[in-house]
Amino acid sequence: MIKRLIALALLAAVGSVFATLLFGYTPDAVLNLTARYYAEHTAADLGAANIVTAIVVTYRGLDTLGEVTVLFLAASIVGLVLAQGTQKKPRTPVPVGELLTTGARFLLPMILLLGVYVFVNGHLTPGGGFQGGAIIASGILLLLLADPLKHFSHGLISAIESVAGVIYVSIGLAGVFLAGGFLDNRILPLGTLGDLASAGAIPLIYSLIGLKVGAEFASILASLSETEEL
Amino acid sequence: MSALYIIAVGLGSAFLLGLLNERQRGLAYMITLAALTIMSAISASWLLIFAATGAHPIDILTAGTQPPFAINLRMGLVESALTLLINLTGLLAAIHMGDSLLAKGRRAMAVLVIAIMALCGIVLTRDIFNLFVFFELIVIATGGLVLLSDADDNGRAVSAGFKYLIVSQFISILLLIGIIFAYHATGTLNIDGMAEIVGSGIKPELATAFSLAFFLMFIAVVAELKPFPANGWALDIYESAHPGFSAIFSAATGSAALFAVDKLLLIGGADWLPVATGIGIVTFVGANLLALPQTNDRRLLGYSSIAQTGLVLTILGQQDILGEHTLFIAGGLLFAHAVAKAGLYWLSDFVATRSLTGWAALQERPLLVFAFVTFAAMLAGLPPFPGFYAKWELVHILAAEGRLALLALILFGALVEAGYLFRWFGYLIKREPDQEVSCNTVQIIPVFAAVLAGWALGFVWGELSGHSNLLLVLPLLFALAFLLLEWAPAWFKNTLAIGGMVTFFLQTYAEYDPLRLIFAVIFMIGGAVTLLASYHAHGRRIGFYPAAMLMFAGMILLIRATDTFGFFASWELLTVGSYFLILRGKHSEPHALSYIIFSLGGAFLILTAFALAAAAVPPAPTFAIASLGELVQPVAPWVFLLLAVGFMTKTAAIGVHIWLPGAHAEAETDVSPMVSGILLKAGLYGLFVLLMTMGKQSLYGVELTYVMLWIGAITALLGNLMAIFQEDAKRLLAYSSIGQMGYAMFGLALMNHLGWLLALMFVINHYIYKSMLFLSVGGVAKRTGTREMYKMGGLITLMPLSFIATLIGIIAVSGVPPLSGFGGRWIFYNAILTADSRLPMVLIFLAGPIAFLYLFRLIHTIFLGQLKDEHRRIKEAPFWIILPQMIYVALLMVVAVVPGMVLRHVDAYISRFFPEGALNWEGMSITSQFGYWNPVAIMIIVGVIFMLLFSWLLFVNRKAQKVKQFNIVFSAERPFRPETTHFAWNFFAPYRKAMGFLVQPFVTRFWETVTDLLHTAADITRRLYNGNGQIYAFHFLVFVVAVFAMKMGI
Amino acid sequence: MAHFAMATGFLLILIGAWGALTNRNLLRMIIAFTIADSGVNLVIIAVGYMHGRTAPILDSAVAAADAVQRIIDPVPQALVLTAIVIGVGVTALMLAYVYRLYEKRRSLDIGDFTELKG
Amino acid sequence: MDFDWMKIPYAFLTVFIVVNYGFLMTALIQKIGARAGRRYGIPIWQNYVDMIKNYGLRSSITHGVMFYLGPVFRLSGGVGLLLFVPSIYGSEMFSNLSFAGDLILALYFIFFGTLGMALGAAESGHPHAAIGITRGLSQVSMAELPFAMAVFSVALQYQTLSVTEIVAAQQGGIMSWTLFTNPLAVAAAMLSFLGSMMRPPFDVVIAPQEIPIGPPTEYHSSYLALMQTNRVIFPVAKIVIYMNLFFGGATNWPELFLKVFLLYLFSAFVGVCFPRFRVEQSIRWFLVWAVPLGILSIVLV
Repeated sequence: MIKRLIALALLAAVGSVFATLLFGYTPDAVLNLTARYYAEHTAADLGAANIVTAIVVTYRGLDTLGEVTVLFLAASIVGLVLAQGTQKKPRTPVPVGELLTTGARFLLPMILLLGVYVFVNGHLTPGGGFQGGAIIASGILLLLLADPLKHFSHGLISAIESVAGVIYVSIGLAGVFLAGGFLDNRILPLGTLGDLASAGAIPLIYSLIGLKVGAEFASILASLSETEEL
Repeated sequence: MSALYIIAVGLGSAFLLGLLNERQRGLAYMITLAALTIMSAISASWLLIFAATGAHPIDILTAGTQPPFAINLRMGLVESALTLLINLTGLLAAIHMGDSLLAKGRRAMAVLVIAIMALCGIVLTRDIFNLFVFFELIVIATGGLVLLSDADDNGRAVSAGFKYLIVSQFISILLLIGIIFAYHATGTLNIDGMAEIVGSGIKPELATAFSLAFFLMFIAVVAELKPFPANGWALDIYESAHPGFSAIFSAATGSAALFAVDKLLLIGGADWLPVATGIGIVTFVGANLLALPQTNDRRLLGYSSIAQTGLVLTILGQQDILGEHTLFIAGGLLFAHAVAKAGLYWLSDFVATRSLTGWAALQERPLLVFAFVTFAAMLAGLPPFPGFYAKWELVHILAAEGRLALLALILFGALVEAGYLFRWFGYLIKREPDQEVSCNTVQIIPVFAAVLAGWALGFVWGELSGHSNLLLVLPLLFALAFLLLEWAPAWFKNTLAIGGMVTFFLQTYAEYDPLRLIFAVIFMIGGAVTLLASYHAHGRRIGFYPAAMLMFAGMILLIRATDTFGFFASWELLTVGSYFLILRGKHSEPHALSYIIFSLGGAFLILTAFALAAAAVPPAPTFAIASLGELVQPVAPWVFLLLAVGFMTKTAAIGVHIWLPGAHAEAETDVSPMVSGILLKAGLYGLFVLLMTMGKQSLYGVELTYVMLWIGAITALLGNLMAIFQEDAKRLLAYSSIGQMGYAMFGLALMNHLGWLLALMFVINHYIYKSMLFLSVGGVAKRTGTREMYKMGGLITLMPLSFIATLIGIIAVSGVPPLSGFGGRWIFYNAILTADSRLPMVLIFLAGPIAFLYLFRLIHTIFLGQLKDEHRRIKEAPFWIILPQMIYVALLMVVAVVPGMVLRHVDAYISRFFPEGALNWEGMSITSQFGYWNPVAIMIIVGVIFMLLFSWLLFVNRKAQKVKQFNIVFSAERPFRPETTHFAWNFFAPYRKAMGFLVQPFVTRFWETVTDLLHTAADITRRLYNGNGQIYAFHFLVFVVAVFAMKMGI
Repeated sequence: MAHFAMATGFLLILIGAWGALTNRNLLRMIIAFTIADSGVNLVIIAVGYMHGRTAPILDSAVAAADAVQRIIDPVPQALVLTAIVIGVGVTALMLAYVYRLYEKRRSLDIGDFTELKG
Repeated sequence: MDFDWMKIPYAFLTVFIVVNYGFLMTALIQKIGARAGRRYGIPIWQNYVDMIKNYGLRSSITHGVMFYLGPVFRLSGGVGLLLFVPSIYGSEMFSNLSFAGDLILALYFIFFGTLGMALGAAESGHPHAAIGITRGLSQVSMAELPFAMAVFSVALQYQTLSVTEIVAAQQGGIMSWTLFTNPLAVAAAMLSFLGSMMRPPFDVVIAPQEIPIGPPTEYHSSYLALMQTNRVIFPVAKIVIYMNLFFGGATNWPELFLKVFLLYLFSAFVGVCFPRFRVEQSIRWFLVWAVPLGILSIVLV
């Protein structure tokens, strides 16, 4: 009880800070310095129609690289930890039902396709590598639900993940040699704004991210699924 | 190579590792090492460039766009040094954890590489959100490494890691909220951009929001430093994780997080510096206090890490006054901490049990002991390591700016830290090893890399310090050279040591004025004579010579020092050297500890005094000791007071004397004369210098020399009084030293010509007779195997030479004519005749006869009375222990007959300070304005009477035979057991009945109470850390709210 | 609108924090954290929102030339993406921890993992 | 070195006079003490008899070197003390060997014999000797304190440490004696005097009953003879110092004899009137009564 009271008091204090922030907050009327720059220069400099993507992949590409690394780390650790646990014993599969099995068989290609679409078009439309990767992973999840005994090749997943990572870093480095700096997308021609093959290396990077994220999520899901139920 | 490659190489190799087959672990490990090596090489190359050219930091752009629109990195001197530290720690940790990594496989290696990369990222990035990303990488990597490194496989590390993650979640929530609102307020995420906007004035309507946002960011990043008391989770990790990783967590993560805090302070500006200071100092003191009761080595190191981080945070908070010195100070402390802590964690892997006492296993490996010593000295800020120079600068600047409370807290914390470190070292050296050291060659590499780095850093900081580089000073180098000679036999090293000291004396004696010359002779020639006794030791005697020579080097440098820096550095050197020497005694562990704590406490007072003095005089790179005399009110008396107390801890004045008896008594046979006969004089030298430069000072109307007079008198009385009740012969001599030092202090404090001459007389005499007595008693103890006097008795016929030395010694100490002690007494009476204050003299009068009591006890219970059965076959003490005693006997005779040989020069020298009252040395007689004294005549008269009677008695009793031991009768019985016949135990029972109330151990109890209080306070506070991760989250929030309340409340 | 989203976000954070501070079950704590993370993300997005503007994507609706007047601040959106992904990573890691803790102790009570203390 | 060799025979003369005087005086005092106790007492020449007998005896045993040296130290101390202080003021002949040192020398030389005696007795291995020594040293250390303070007070008063000058300053009538110019110091010194004369109530050190005879238990024959000689020289030498410091010194031998006798009588007088103290009692007694007087004398002078 005392613990709850203290928690309440503490959260009240934190909440008061939040409240001050909330009530003191007035939305900007015009774009601030940074946002303004992006609005004005993205199209011309990077050739990306989706400004958020330009920021994510290029301007703040280092963040994104870190982000990808976070997932990579998480996947590695989860894989390592769960791999150390006892392997799943063969057991009689729970019947999953016709609807799910059929639905999965039917939907999986479409989900994968959607995922690819989302990350390939990341520089043009809402979405991108992370979203696409997540979509692909959701397909994998569906597959796992439909067939819990399904075994994924960890080697393959890991290879996709790593190759994508290494290429990502290499493209980033190529920016140092061929363009203005690390992760500069202008190592490839910018093309026309709005085209699929535009915005330099952004689509390429975002695709790699999509593959990598998809592989990582898949790897986490597969690891979790393969774990013995405790 | 651009600094970006550090990140690229780290990430690239991590991804590459994923490509490998799970079975290619060897290859994976090679890639890991290669990546870390390349990363280190890049940092190192930049460090060289910046250090050599002093170039400005270089901004590295990403995305080909200028900041603040894209993330940029910055590589400068600090960044290159920090990344080098991080990368090297990572590399060495990878080497250290080799087995473990190979067992876990490539993914674990990838996690390690990414962790190191992310730490570099934290250092390099100039973008606040990017900082967050790197922090999260660290969180996950840390979590992962902890999870993987569950050393004992009992799940403790796992639960620790989970607690860490819980708190990290709270931290990242606050950090993100802070970042987004800071972005909203400033329109940028770039750290420099934000700082610029804040500097040029933020819009008023956004000011509140910004300051709240900044608070959230700041507190979140500070929380990464594991501030006290919101750090339970970190301690659990330190305790349970693989030590290879804990090294990274302590050395690298801590350093990176500190740099992140520094970046935030750049944004926050001067307003936030006090907050950083406050958090830092509370952490430093609190964590050090809590480290006191720890018994788990890794947890203790964890507390120490947190404390050191807190100290650096304090320094970052003092940037406003430290200015350009911040780098030097913070860097010195940080690097010393990082290198030492990493080294200690790696060392801890060689010890099987997790108790501090388990480290005794290292005893068998001198090299590992040396490594431990290096690390402990670095942490404690002892010369010649960087922490020492940093501490010196820091204290000076704090004193100059008048931040004395902070200064006191820092020094207090440092003392506590030194306390537990040296206690630990005592365990290591003295406890019985109960297990083997388990280490392979590869695992030793990182430890010794850290040792090398420590010494190299010491050299670099010495070069940068603007003072003389201690690692280039000849006597110190000579002492350190003995480390390399440890393989040689003891006799060889002994010869070298004696030769070195004598040669150095011959080379330099012309440089000293008469006063210093006396000390120089005692330190160098006296040291050489005492070292003769060391020839008795066989084997290699590992550890003795570096320690002894360190002490002698310190003393030599002390008299050669002209500025306060040199003086203080040599003071610390001699303290440390003597500590190691004292610790060598069989049962000296607790005494050596109290010695080092009192000495360091005293040293801190001296340091503070020097800093206050330097602050009061126009700034100069060095502060000459002679300038102490230029100080005026109100600072002068305080400087005087601090210095006097500091020096008095070394001379063991009453109140701070409790370390001496044990330390001197438990030391080895040839060490006791060194630390008693020679080392104590360093304290007297300090007092001499102090009084010569500063003269009389009064504080609140109280004349300080007058207080000193009282202290000297009380010390003389109580020291002597305590000596008579000792059963242990060496303790008796040790207490006697306390009394003798009291006399000398009393003489100095008289502040007249003869008083000083008296003190000098005591310096010389005490050196000779106390060295002699300690050697003699030590030789006896060596042969009989005990120091309890009542267990001895009747040794006169078996050990005649030792007896003669003791006899001459006690006659000299007691001041009975015709030996040299009388000269001291005569000068003493003449001196007090001119003194103004008379009351303290009463105590001195009382002290005089009491000396007889303990001296008689010494000679009676050891050499006279009844010989014990078990001692009947005892031989005389070894030749090499007897030889110096005989030299001392000769010296005593010379000094007794021609005291003027030495003293007249000093007398003339003292006339510079006190022209009044000089002695007249004409002819054979020594004349003062009150009386006269003719040593030669006394010697002849006493000698003639004595010889006349003696030869008559010899003549008439020429047929007398020596009778058997029990040929005595009392109470109508013939005794048959020496034990019941030898009257020795509780020798002065009536005296104890009458005067015992004066020697109740009040002072000991006082200090025991102090330490007990510290321990109790720490134990109560410890209960905060109840191990529950959720409670730790509470701690964190309480911490946040408390800091908020304080910051916003002010 | 922005205030509403932001208030919701803060509320979610506090709810999540309350959950994390009062629930002793590890899984519940993790869920509480995901709630709090969502709240954080909501706050971030809310800060970028500007009334009457559109998404920062240049297409037929928004020309590159007048983008400055038409679009909302794209930066928080980019940030939130990163924040979300990191949240996922941390959650996955915590789940792995819970798995391992349960494996060792057969318990999900945070109070059962207090052997390290003092 | 120009040394007046005649000083040596003169010094022997002093010793000779003092020894004879001491023999007679101690016997007389002993007789007075015996009469006070309603006993007959010893004949006045008893000391001569004892002395001749003891000097005539030959011993064939010794307990070792220090046992041997004990009496030598003892007597050297007594004789030295006598000779380092001028006996007769104004007499070149009986200024003895006081050129070697001043008051401080005498003060510290008192301990020379004590130390040697203690060493010698201890060498005998007899526990009673050791017990006697510890008691003696304990008591002396405290008993000497008021004396030391009185001496210091006197030195301060006259601003010199030279015995001759102190005596010189007291010339010119009885009222210029330190006894009247500095009564506190004299009082302190006289109390201390009681303690150092080995008479009741402070004689537990050589307590004749409980412990055979204290430290000298094992001494006999010629050893004892030397010590007995000292038993008569030492008190006189000590009283001479007292006389010089506090009672105007002596300008001729009869005056010296008289003053010494009266001073000695004082301690004997107290001795027959008071019972014996235990050591810790006497230490406390000196601490409570004599030391404060000494302190006062220093402060007030």
